[in-house]
Amino acid sequence: MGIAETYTRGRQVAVARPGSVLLGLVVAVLLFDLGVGLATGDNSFSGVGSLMWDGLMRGLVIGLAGIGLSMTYSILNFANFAHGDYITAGAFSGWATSYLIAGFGRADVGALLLVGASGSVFGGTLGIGVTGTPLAVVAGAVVAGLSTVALTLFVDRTVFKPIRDESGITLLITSVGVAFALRYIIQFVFSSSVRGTTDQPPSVSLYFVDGFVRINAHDIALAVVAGGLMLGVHLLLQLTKLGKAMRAMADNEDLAQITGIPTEQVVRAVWVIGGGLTGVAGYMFVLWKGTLGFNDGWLLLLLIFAAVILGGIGSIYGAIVGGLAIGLTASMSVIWIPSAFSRAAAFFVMIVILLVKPEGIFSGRSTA
Amino acid sequence: IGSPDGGGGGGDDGGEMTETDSGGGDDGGEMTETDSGGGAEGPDGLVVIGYPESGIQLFRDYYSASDGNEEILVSDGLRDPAMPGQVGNDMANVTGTAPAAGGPSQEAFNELFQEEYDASPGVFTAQSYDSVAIQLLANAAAGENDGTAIRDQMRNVANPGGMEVTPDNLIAGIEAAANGEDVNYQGASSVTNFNEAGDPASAAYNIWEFNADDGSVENVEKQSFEGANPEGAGPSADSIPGGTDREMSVGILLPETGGLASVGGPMIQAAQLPAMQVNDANPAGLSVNAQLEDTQTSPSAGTAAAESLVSAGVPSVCGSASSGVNVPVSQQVFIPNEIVGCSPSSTALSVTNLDDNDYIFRTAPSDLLQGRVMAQVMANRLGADTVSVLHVNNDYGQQLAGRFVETFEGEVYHQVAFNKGASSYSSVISTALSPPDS
Amino acid sequence: MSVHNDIADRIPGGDAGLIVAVLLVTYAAYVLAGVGLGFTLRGQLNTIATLTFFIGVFAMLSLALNLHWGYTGLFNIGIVGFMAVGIYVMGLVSKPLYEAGGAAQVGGLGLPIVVGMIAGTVAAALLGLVVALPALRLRADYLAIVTIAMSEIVRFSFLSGEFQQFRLFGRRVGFGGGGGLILDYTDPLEVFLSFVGLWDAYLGFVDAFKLFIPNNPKPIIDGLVYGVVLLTFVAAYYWLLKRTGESPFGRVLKAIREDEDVANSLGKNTNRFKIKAFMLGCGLMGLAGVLWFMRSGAVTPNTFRPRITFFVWIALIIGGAGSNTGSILGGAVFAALLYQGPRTLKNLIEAVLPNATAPSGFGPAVAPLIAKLDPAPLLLYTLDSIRQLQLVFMGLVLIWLMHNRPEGMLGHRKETAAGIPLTAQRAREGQAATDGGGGGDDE
Amino acid sequence: MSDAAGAEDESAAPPTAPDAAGSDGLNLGSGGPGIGEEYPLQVEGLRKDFGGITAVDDASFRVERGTLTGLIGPNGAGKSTAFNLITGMLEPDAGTVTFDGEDITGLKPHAIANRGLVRTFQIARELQDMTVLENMMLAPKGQRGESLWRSVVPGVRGDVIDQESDLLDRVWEVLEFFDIDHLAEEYAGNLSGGQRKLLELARALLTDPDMLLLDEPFAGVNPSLEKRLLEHIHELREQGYTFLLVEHDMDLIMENCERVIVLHQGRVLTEGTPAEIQADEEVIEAYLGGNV
Amino acid sequence: MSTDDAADGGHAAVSQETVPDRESEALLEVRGLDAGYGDLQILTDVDLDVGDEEYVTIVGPNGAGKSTVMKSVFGLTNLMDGTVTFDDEDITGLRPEEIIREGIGYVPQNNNIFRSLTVRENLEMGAYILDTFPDEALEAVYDRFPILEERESQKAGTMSGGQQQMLAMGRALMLEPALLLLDEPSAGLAPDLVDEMFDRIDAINADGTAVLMVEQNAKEALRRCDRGYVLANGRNRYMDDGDALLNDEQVRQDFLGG
Ligand SMILES: Nc1ncnc2c1ncn2[C@@H]1O[C@H](COP(=O)(O)OP(=O)(O)OP(=O)(O)O)[C@@H](O)[C@H]1O
Ligand SMILES: Nc1ncnc2c1ncn2[C@@H]1O[C@H](COP(=O)(O)OP(=O)(O)OP(=O)(O)O)[C@@H](O)[C@H]1O
Ligand SMILES: [Mg+2]
Ligand SMILES: [Mg+2]
Repeated sequence: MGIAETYTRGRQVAVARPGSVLLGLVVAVLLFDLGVGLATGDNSFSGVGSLMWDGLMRGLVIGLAGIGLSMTYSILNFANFAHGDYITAGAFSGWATSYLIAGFGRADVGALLLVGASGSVFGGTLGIGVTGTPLAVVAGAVVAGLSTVALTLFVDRTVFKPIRDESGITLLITSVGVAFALRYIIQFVFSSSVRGTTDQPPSVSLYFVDGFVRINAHDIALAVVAGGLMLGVHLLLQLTKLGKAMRAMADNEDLAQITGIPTEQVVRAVWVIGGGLTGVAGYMFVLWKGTLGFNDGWLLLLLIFAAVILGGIGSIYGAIVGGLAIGLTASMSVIWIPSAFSRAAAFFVMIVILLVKPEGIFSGRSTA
Repeated sequence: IGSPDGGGGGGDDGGEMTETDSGGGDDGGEMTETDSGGGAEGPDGLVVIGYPESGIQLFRDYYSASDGNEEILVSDGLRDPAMPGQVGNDMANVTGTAPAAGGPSQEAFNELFQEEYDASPGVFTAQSYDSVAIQLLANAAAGENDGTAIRDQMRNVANPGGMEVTPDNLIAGIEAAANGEDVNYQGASSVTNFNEAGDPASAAYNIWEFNADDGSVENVEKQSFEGANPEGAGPSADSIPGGTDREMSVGILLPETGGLASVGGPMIQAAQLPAMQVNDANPAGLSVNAQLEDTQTSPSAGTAAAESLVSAGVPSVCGSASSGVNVPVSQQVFIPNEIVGCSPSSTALSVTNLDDNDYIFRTAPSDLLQGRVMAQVMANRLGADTVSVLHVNNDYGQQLAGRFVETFEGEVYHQVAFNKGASSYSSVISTALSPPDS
Repeated sequence: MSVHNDIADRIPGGDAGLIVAVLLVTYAAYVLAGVGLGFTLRGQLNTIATLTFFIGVFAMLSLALNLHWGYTGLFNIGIVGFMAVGIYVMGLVSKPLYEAGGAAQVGGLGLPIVVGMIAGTVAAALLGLVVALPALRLRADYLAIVTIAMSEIVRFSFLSGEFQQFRLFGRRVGFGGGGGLILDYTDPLEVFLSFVGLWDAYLGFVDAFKLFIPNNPKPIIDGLVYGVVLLTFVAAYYWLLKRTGESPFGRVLKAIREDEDVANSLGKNTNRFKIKAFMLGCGLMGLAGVLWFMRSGAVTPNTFRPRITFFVWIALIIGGAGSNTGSILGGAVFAALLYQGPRTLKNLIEAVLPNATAPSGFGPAVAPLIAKLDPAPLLLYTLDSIRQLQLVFMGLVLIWLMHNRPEGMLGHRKETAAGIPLTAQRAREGQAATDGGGGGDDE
Repeated sequence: MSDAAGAEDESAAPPTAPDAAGSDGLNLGSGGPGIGEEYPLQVEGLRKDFGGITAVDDASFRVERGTLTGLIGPNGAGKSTAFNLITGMLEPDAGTVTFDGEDITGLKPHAIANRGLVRTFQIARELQDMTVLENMMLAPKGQRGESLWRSVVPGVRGDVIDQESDLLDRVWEVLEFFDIDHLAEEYAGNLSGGQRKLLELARALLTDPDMLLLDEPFAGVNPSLEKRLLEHIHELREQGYTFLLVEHDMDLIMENCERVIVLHQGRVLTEGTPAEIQADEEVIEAYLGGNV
Repeated sequence: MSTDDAADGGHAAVSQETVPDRESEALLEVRGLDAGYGDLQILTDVDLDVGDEEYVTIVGPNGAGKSTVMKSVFGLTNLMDGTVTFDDEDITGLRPEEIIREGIGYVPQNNNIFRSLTVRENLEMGAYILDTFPDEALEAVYDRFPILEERESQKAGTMSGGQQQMLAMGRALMLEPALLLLDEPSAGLAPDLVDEMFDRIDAINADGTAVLMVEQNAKEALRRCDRGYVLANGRNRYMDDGDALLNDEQVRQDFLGG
């Protein structure tokens, strides 16, 4: 995972791979176009700045949620399609907690626990937000993390563990089953309606060249939490044997067993870390965007896959960088193409990267 | 309203504005151009055509990108009192239009609804009630559960001539129809006279605002339109066979889940009311078997649901709600199976144009008019000269936005379609708030 | 060392028999349910037509998927994208020319339906080529993600205003954007039957049916006949894919699934094989899309969400990847049990139960359970939500299958990839012909 | 016929003697490889770098037709890498590979295999979920049924079937010879390490190659079987096939190879008859460790 | 001790009866082992002993089940019947990480390195279960296989076949186990290294580590070992001192290529 190593490798790739060069060229043309736009006033700096900020925030969510996916992808060797619904589950559990704390005594407990299903309570009315109800938010984030850990461990024990030795594709298909079941159970309980969850957060407008970029309290909260957790995971994996054990397992699980690595324990650790991050990511995602629906995680999932693949499966830094890249692509693509294609653009970038450099930017340990 | 063959331009002379009060400029003024997501000048106003499900996210993204200086005009689809609570903003800069329940017996319906469900009726509930009521009357008049027979009685029972029937005396009306008498249903939503295309011959629109304090929607003004042929027109059977002591079937095909779930719930309640009334009273030995199916606001689920209504043998259906579902369901299920479809809320122009063999009716007015109302409200009431239009990317959004742009006299900077169910609309908002492309 | 004798054990016609039996049981169950629901003959026939329709489309799709996954190991989860391309291109080609004032906002090229079907199939195959050329180098799970992303890109493209309307060969055509595409050509069934000169006879037949169904029997008969048409297509798919699989071509595909390098080092141009197989499968998916939506009056892009792709996967897995008969069986079982079943079940239960209204949400549904141990509202709510729970159920079925029967109902019957049966018996004969020697014991 | 292999009977026909009729050149050993260059395989200045490591470094050698040539060298000398370069699995950084007088450098693996230069893998790679029979049937070249339309279109398919039957007979013969016929219907994934090696070799032979590159084919193979395999290889060699064999068993190399090429640190250290090699000081130093 | 292999055929030139009872001193004891993969039984009633500091070799034809025996000791197969005892402790059915803690090291036949980890990381993994990293053990491994030190930071998967074999061995030695299971350690090695490998194994054995080895290089292996087993068709066939087996005509004919 060394940065320096990555750098030199990157340089070699540029020489060896004409595809990357072409890609670079395309990027250069786009940037040139943006530059011209800025110069002629077709694009405003502050407008571009706002999009960039939006993309960064989105990227942090994707990156944070992507770490868990990346870890399970490389270690358990399957693309977990239930990951998106773990995000949703985390978000619902966390927000039920936040509603309960912020609205206790002010509304029916049942309605609060169901996160205001069918418009019975509104987060806005309860004034939920980092500044308004800091306790509710912190508690919500913590519960989101913990309950997602519990959920992932439960699903692992009941669903994935019995078929641990099967091929990655078997597990992938199984995870689709988990995704379906989970998503529609959530819908069954919490209803399919989209609800607004927060009060409008206070914001500041920062002057940027020719206008303002608005940054609100929830942006800041997201940045702090995501940054903190990413750093935490980094330290955890650097300072303990766990990180290396994970890589060894990702490489050759049978041998890892023979070597004495307690594989089941490592798997559990992976779910704990990955699940925790995922749950918190789900919570923060909802805090940041302000709405919650049973489909949120699933909609995010493909972007997360894009990010993880972009960054290189198994690489924590890859997930983060990939997340930022995908977030920025999704947000900033409107500068060049119709907004209807912004999601498509993110997928497109992923496909291009897969073709140019299938092992991802960070050349994570692919587990083919 | 607007003859169907008029295509795009027929609307202007199709209706006549009977009441105009577009003076309310008290909250319209002050166009301070600030930082809304860009340095250069964006539009004065925004038009948003969509549904609450995605509207919540859209408005959240809007309020985090802008100070709320734009005048925003929304369509009927977004008339959900929960919006300010869901958005976390009082949405004071939002004004809306919606087909009004402007019918003669509106009050009667409101009371009925209030009494049964202990809630005030929402948007399109009156139309839903009317739809089912007319179908039951037509069924009673036809004397059999047969789509074609019912089709031929639809105008007989809805258009002028005969005994006036309202929600209050629906029972009497059904009895009369069953006895072969001509009746004239005077609806809760409008006088419910059908024109040649099966659309309402007249329409009314409410202009409304959110009241964030008590979580309601306030109607601030009503505008009524009459079509070229307010009495209605079109073919109908010459005789009314009638018939007693039988069970009438009717289908209700509305969204319980999906994008329109929040609107669909009350509509379903309203649609079930006439059936309850009849079953309670059993006029002329008639009872009603009302079959409910959920469209899930999705064309494929809607078609499947409609098929199961066909299997169950219903001759007529109240539905479906949104044009995106109504058009395929009509084409694929109603028309070939010769079932009468009467939508309470599908307003798209394309419904008018369906090659429907006269099986497709609706109690909601075509968007031909709403677009024009919106253009007028935007220009006169809200005083915006430059706007961007955001519309949900489906039949309804496309056509209503198209109508608006056609009739709006100011400048339209951007017309942006957004997809339902996306997790972020910030790029859409950013496009809409940006200055026009040079 | 036990040898799997499945292949040897195989009784000719056994699988076909199984399929017929499953179909019969299914139809019988539906007819019974119809009786329970008090359906008229019309209702019964309509149910059968609908059921046949879904059995047909899912069987076709899972057969096509079996070529990709079961044979070649190509993990395609972009099925719905190829279906969408199929029907959209077909619409573009076969819709009548634009006329102002009609319900349709855009026209088509006005070419015959058959041309449109072929065009749709070819377009899907070509999209397959576009995806395949670069993406087939990728690992199975990467290919999965590329294909699902591709299917979403396809959906976004059909949704976008850019392709809502454009000019092609001087005609005003388009894909209609989010509003969808109205398929306002003559009913394909009529075209087919006219083509084979049976249209008038058919109309006469329909008239004769008035004896049983007094009112308008045509849509019902149409549905039934179309169901038969679909089943014919299923048979054609089966025939085509069986031949493809049981041949040296299929053998190379299988080898690619196992280890591409090996196939390569044995002189097989694996990329060519992969591309051919992928395109063939994609074309068949496109055609299945055409057949599914051709008579639906209109299509909207949002119909083509990844969900349908997963439905097809579930169907294939139920039947057993790698087996063509299994694919058909899986399609049928999925359509009957998981896809159409819950709705019928719900209607059946509602017909039996008194007219109780279900609570509007989970909250009101569990409150009585907690407060006064009254489970009725929750049960009613559960029943009412059967369409969401249907998907939960599908998910659980998938998990159960992967745990307990990953090879599906018939997947263990690995179909031998050869034009002739490869069995020991065959060998003994062959050997006798060559030298009559005994078993080769060493030294 | 399989018994013949065990006996030291030189005159015994090869187990896959050409069928007189309808063989279409598919038969293993049908007429033997064409007569062409005296040295079918020629490698000039071959070079491959992996990051800092030069695995093959300006290696040049050639292999004479109809010989069993040994390629030996310490672990890491670059033998497998050379095989990968020759067979197109890797692209060389420099140098050319000539086969039968044609430059095949940089061709795709399948193209090279189709020209009759076929390899086996050091670590056996069987097609796990296919039966041994299917594995074998895959190998022969020029199968008509490999074209999609021939397999599908009625009428043409008869041809395909006929060819398949012929192939199957040949496959059985080879299987019996390798003594894995009892495993014919077993999935290849269930074979033991040694059985897999056998399958791999058998499969390569069925491609009717002119020249075979064998990467340690006997590692893990039981000695009795090894002996028989060698006999078979000699028979084929006498028919004109050419073999290049990587092997660490020096006794085996010395007893069976006409010529030996010694690779050391990516370079050709020396080349010659086994006797010459055995006497070469450098080789002893670099490879044999003095215990010849 | 319990099986009577004489049953299968008259060529039981060497029978187990000739071997002294070593039950008391056996470090590893396998008794009546039935094992296989899934439902497929490979081993039938296999008995096997490795005494303290003893050097034992298993030979036999391909597919005889030699590797399966190794895997079974390590709990990686489906154990259907029988017991495995190590150091007087029943380890039947324990998980691999528990068995390795007991002091058994294992170098499998295939896939025996972490290909994507560096050489050094591979070695570190060998010592994963220890709380403190055994620097001396690493030194010792580096001493034995200097190429590993040279290539410390190379990705293991890019090493040559023989180098990988050394690495695998080195990894297993990191824990200085009491018993080392080696599955064909000389496969793929150059002759000098084969000898060296056998010398190393001798040395390891001389240092007090018991060795159980599967070898196809049967002659060399039997020459060096204390005792040998011949396995065929998943059953014990012969067992005797290495040299005795080597000199047995029947064994030579059937299993050692004459
Ligand atoms: N992909 C690669 N990346 C980096 N180094 C490599 C790669 N492949 C091989 N090498 C190195 O190249 C050298 C030659 O390896 P090769 O596998 O050709 O050896 P070999 O002669 O076959 O040895 P053995 O007899 O042990 O199989 C080795 O030092 C090896 O580490
Ligand atoms: N994972 C597996 N699943 C099913 N069968 C297996 C598996 N591994 C091995 N076998 C079978 O078990 C038998 C014994 O295999 P094993 O690997 O133990 O043989 P071996 O004696 O080590 O042979 P070799 O010397 O060739 O390595 C073989 O017949 C083989 O086909
Ligand atoms: Mg090698
Ligand atoms: Mg073995």
